[in-house]
Amino acid sequence: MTRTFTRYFGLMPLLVALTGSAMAQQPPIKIGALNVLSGSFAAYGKSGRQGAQLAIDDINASGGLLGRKLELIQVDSQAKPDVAVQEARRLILNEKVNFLIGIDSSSVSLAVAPLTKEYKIPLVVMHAATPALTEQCNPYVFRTSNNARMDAYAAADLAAKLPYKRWANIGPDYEFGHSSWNDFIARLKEKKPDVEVVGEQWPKGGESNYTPYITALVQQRPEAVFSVLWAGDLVTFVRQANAFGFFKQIKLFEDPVGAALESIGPMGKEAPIGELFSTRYWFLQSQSPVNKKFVEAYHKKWNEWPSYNAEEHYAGVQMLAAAVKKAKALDADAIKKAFEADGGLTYEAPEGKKWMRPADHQVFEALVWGYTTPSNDYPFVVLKDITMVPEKDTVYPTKCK
Amino acid sequence: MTGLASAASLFLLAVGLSLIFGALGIVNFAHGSFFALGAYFLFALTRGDAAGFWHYLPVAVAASLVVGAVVERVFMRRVLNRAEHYQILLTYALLLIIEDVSKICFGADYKSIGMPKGFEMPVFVLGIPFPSYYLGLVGLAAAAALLLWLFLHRTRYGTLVRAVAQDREMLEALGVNVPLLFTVIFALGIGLAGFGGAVSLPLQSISTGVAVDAVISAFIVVVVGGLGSIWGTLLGAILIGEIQAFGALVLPEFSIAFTYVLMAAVLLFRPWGLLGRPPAVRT
Amino acid sequence: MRTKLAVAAVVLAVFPWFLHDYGLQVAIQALVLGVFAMSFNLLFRNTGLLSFGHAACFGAAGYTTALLVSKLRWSFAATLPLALVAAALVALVIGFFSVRLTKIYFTMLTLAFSQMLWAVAHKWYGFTGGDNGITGLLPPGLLGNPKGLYYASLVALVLVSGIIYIVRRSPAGYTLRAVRDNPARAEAIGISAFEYMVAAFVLSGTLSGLAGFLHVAWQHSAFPDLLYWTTSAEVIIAVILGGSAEFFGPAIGAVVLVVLEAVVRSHTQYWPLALGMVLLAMVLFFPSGVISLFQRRQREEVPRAAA
Amino acid sequence: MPLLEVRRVSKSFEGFQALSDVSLAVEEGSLYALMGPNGAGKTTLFNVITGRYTLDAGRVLFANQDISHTPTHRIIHYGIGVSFQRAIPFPSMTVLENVALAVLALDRKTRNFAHPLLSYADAAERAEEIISWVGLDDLKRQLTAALPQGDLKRVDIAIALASKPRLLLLDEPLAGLSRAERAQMVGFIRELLRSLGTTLLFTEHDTEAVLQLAGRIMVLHRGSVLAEGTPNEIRSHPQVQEAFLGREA
Repeated sequence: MTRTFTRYFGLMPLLVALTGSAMAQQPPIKIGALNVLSGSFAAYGKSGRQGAQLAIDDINASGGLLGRKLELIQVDSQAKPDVAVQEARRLILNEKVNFLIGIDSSSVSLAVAPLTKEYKIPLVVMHAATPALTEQCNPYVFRTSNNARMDAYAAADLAAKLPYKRWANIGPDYEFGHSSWNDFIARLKEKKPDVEVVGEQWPKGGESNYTPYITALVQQRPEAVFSVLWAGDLVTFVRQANAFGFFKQIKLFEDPVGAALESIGPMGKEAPIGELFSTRYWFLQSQSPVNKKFVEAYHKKWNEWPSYNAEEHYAGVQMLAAAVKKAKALDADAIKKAFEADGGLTYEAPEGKKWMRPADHQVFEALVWGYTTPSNDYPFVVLKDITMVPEKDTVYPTKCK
Repeated sequence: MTGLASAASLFLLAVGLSLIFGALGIVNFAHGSFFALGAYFLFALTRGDAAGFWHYLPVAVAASLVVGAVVERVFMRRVLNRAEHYQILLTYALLLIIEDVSKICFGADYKSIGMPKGFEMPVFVLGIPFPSYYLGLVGLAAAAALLLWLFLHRTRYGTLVRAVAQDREMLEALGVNVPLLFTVIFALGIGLAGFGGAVSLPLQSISTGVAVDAVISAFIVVVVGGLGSIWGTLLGAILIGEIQAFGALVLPEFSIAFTYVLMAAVLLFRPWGLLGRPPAVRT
Repeated sequence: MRTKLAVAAVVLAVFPWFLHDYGLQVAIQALVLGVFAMSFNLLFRNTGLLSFGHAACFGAAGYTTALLVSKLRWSFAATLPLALVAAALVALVIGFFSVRLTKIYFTMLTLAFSQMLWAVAHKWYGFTGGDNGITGLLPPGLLGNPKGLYYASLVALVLVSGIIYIVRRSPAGYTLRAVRDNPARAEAIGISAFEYMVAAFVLSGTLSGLAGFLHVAWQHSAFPDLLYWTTSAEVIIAVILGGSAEFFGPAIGAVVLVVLEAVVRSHTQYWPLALGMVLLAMVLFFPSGVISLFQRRQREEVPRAAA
Repeated sequence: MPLLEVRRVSKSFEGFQALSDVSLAVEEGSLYALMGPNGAGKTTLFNVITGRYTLDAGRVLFANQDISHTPTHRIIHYGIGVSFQRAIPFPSMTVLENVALAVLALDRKTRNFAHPLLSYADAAERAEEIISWVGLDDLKRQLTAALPQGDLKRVDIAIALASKPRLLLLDEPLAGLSRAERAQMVGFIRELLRSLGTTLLFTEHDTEAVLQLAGRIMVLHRGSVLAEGTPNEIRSHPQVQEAFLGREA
């Protein structure tokens, strides 16, 4: 027994050395992307990765950064905090990445954030939405996408202008679902005191059967239902709600990423029509040359239309690149200064202007709302009568300084 | 009512697991993967168009049967007489492999199709709209239960299936081809899972990650109903379906924990499940 | 035998000084999982009970530490006793109800209990932080330094191994194996199987709590995933992969699993596929675990007292 | 006063009446046999006495104490030893460990988690004594997994003796043994009674052996008492002759 024990443990240094042998020469600037590539949210990891890769190809094509090429190293966070922390450590210590980017899940973002201080590595979050992340005032954590509170406030501002008074909620039973609804309804009641809440439904994440929740909602007779269901959950919910004739009676108010191509793609032609869907980016909305060029390049490279997560990752990488250019250095403090300088870095993204608030490193940007409508040009529903909720309506105070 | 609809899909998901455990004694951790695979097959065959639903459903089920037979021949029979934890580990390995292979073959995006022909519009029950496809699903599940029962209790081969769980040596002595019988049972169980997955495609999005959730639900259903019992599985599915429907309305805060509490309670007071057979008295 | 153990101890003791930073992280992870796997196997090997509920003990200890540090500002190391008590209590409750059942029924009941605890941790935002977990738990001093944590984990592994070794030779250890081998016979020599199995469950769960404490010290955070059934699955894989019948099999399984994961992940995102293949090969071709690949012959289990 | 008394015990399994209204009394120092074909209820009665099965009706008294609903592991401590029909002791242990464990179990010393089993000198000594008494000295350091059935029976009886029983229950001690082993075992059982003074209750379907050995005999048939008495009474009992001995002869 002991013989085997020694023999095997004797091998350990060798094996560990093997894992470290992949270290390359210095030249490229390495960006480690933590996205979810397996499990229920793998579709988002995929589009995020594609967007980031496109940005890196663009930058490399125009000569790289500070005279160096960019290299993307993509790993799977599995949407599990522990796995993500291990992988982040591997990226930092073994792959020697200069930056961490990506992150699709709130818990993963919170778990990885402390590593930025420990190893002095900037982290640019491009998807995870928990407001708690930027409330930590972590010096090396930046978020170039909306957080759930901004989205909920934007939704409330829009909802206050609609005639609906009886509201209900259906949201996934985790922090994102709860905080979004709380923020939304608090803000809506502020703006429109006669709003009434008739019910709240909390299906678990990954629920396959929404029928009890749907029947409950139908019986509670709201005029509009607020929801932050997303990903496969949204597809499943919409399928089942459709079968109940739900949308004939109730207006769905789908915050913040309902009109994600990852979700409305699989809904296909059966998606509900005339419902209010929001997204952080809608590829047909902006007519700017930046957007047109991006959509074209993305479609050419990946043979898909860019979803919000693809665009957020593209824009996030570009924004990081802008900070690097400004800092003319890669170390965390220089990047921090570059992001914060001159009232906060701004960047003209395909979706429009992104502005980073220096205090808490939260980017503010406009949010897209529109009504779903059938399309002859695409195999999915598109948005019409689009309302852009301007970024100023999403700004909320921060305690960071 | 809504509980019944979810019971129908839970039943189709779980009954194969129960059948396989009852006859082969194998705890199949990959059961949810075969459920997802059935859905993937149907999606690939129809190319996401609901028009081909009924046409390709039998093909998807047949494909699942074949997969089940192959898996049994290649892997399962090697662990039939081994300790339980090897069976669990092997089927867990299959779960991992199928998960990644289907990601490679079918992509990571959510698969779902529209309502199949004949079930596009809801029906009205007491003035409340109710999805007609759910009635169809309940019908399919009931038909599956009935056919399975007829097979097990009214055909000679079905008698063998039931007997093999009790006394394998005896069947061998009688000249029954037991290895083939095992292949048939396993394939049937997997076929049922594939069928369950395929018919749930209009109601739910299938993607990577579904398999794991599905197999845990299936475990809960068969543990509550009774491992190895068809009617137990049906009862378990109805109970879990109704409890979820009830829990969602009354105590949404605790709905996650609810089913686990039920599962634990059943195991404490009737470990072999509500309709399961208590383990034979040892002498 | 003794010299070899001593050599192993020396190798492990000087090991960190030859590792780069990432290697050290991998080594810590392997040691922590090793502690968990050894503790798990205390129950599995001696009673034959396959628990799917050890995540509950592991996570209960982890959460106790995380909560005491984050809410009451306890110093990290001071939380260890309470963390172990929490793991022991959880193990006592789960064990008390579960060990009456056998085989798959036992496995399922332990699964149900740990999933309940997971649901609580996942839902109770005010207390556990829900799915956002508890983060920013930087342990000061020794435990906060990777080398220090390595040695702490190594000491834990030695400690746990020592306890298991002693228990194995004790009357209680024999009693457990008697119950595993032939429960009816054990009853008929005047042994109440129940209390020994509960005791084994509690001891195994408590030692798993030590692993949970170390895990939180290493990860600086606690998430509901600690309590999820996949955590139990991971330790089972490590144990069986290494070889549950060998004394150090579980620890070796943990090392193999962790190192393999680190290597595979640095090359591909298809780690689950690779793990699946390894498990498949293991079950079909070397069921006694990785350790059997390094042995010339299959050893019978010869109790040491008789040797 | 009898050492063991079974009063009007009944037991059924899912509608099958395994025992109905069975009573018996075993005097201290006697050798009592239960006879009957397979399925007659002998083993069921055994299991009822040892508390493995809960009984539906009736009572079991040992040394005037009601043990009807006492679990097996407690009954052992009252002074009943048990040896099983299919003797499978603890295969992962040596013969010595098997017996020593039983010695410690009786003394309630198995709760110790810290000291090695065989460091209990007096227990080891007593175990060695018992082992040499049953004639297994040469095998005491062998794993029981490797032993033939005849030796296993002895190991099993040695384990039972470690419980210092006033009453020893032997379930089919001769089953599965060769002719030579049987002769040995018969002598061995006699010796048990003679030199240890242990009261014995055993089941056996080898009629000749029973008639040779037993002081009193009960014949069970389909869960009921067919006859009860001394070997001579049983030999001449008309129903027994018809149903049982007749066929054997």
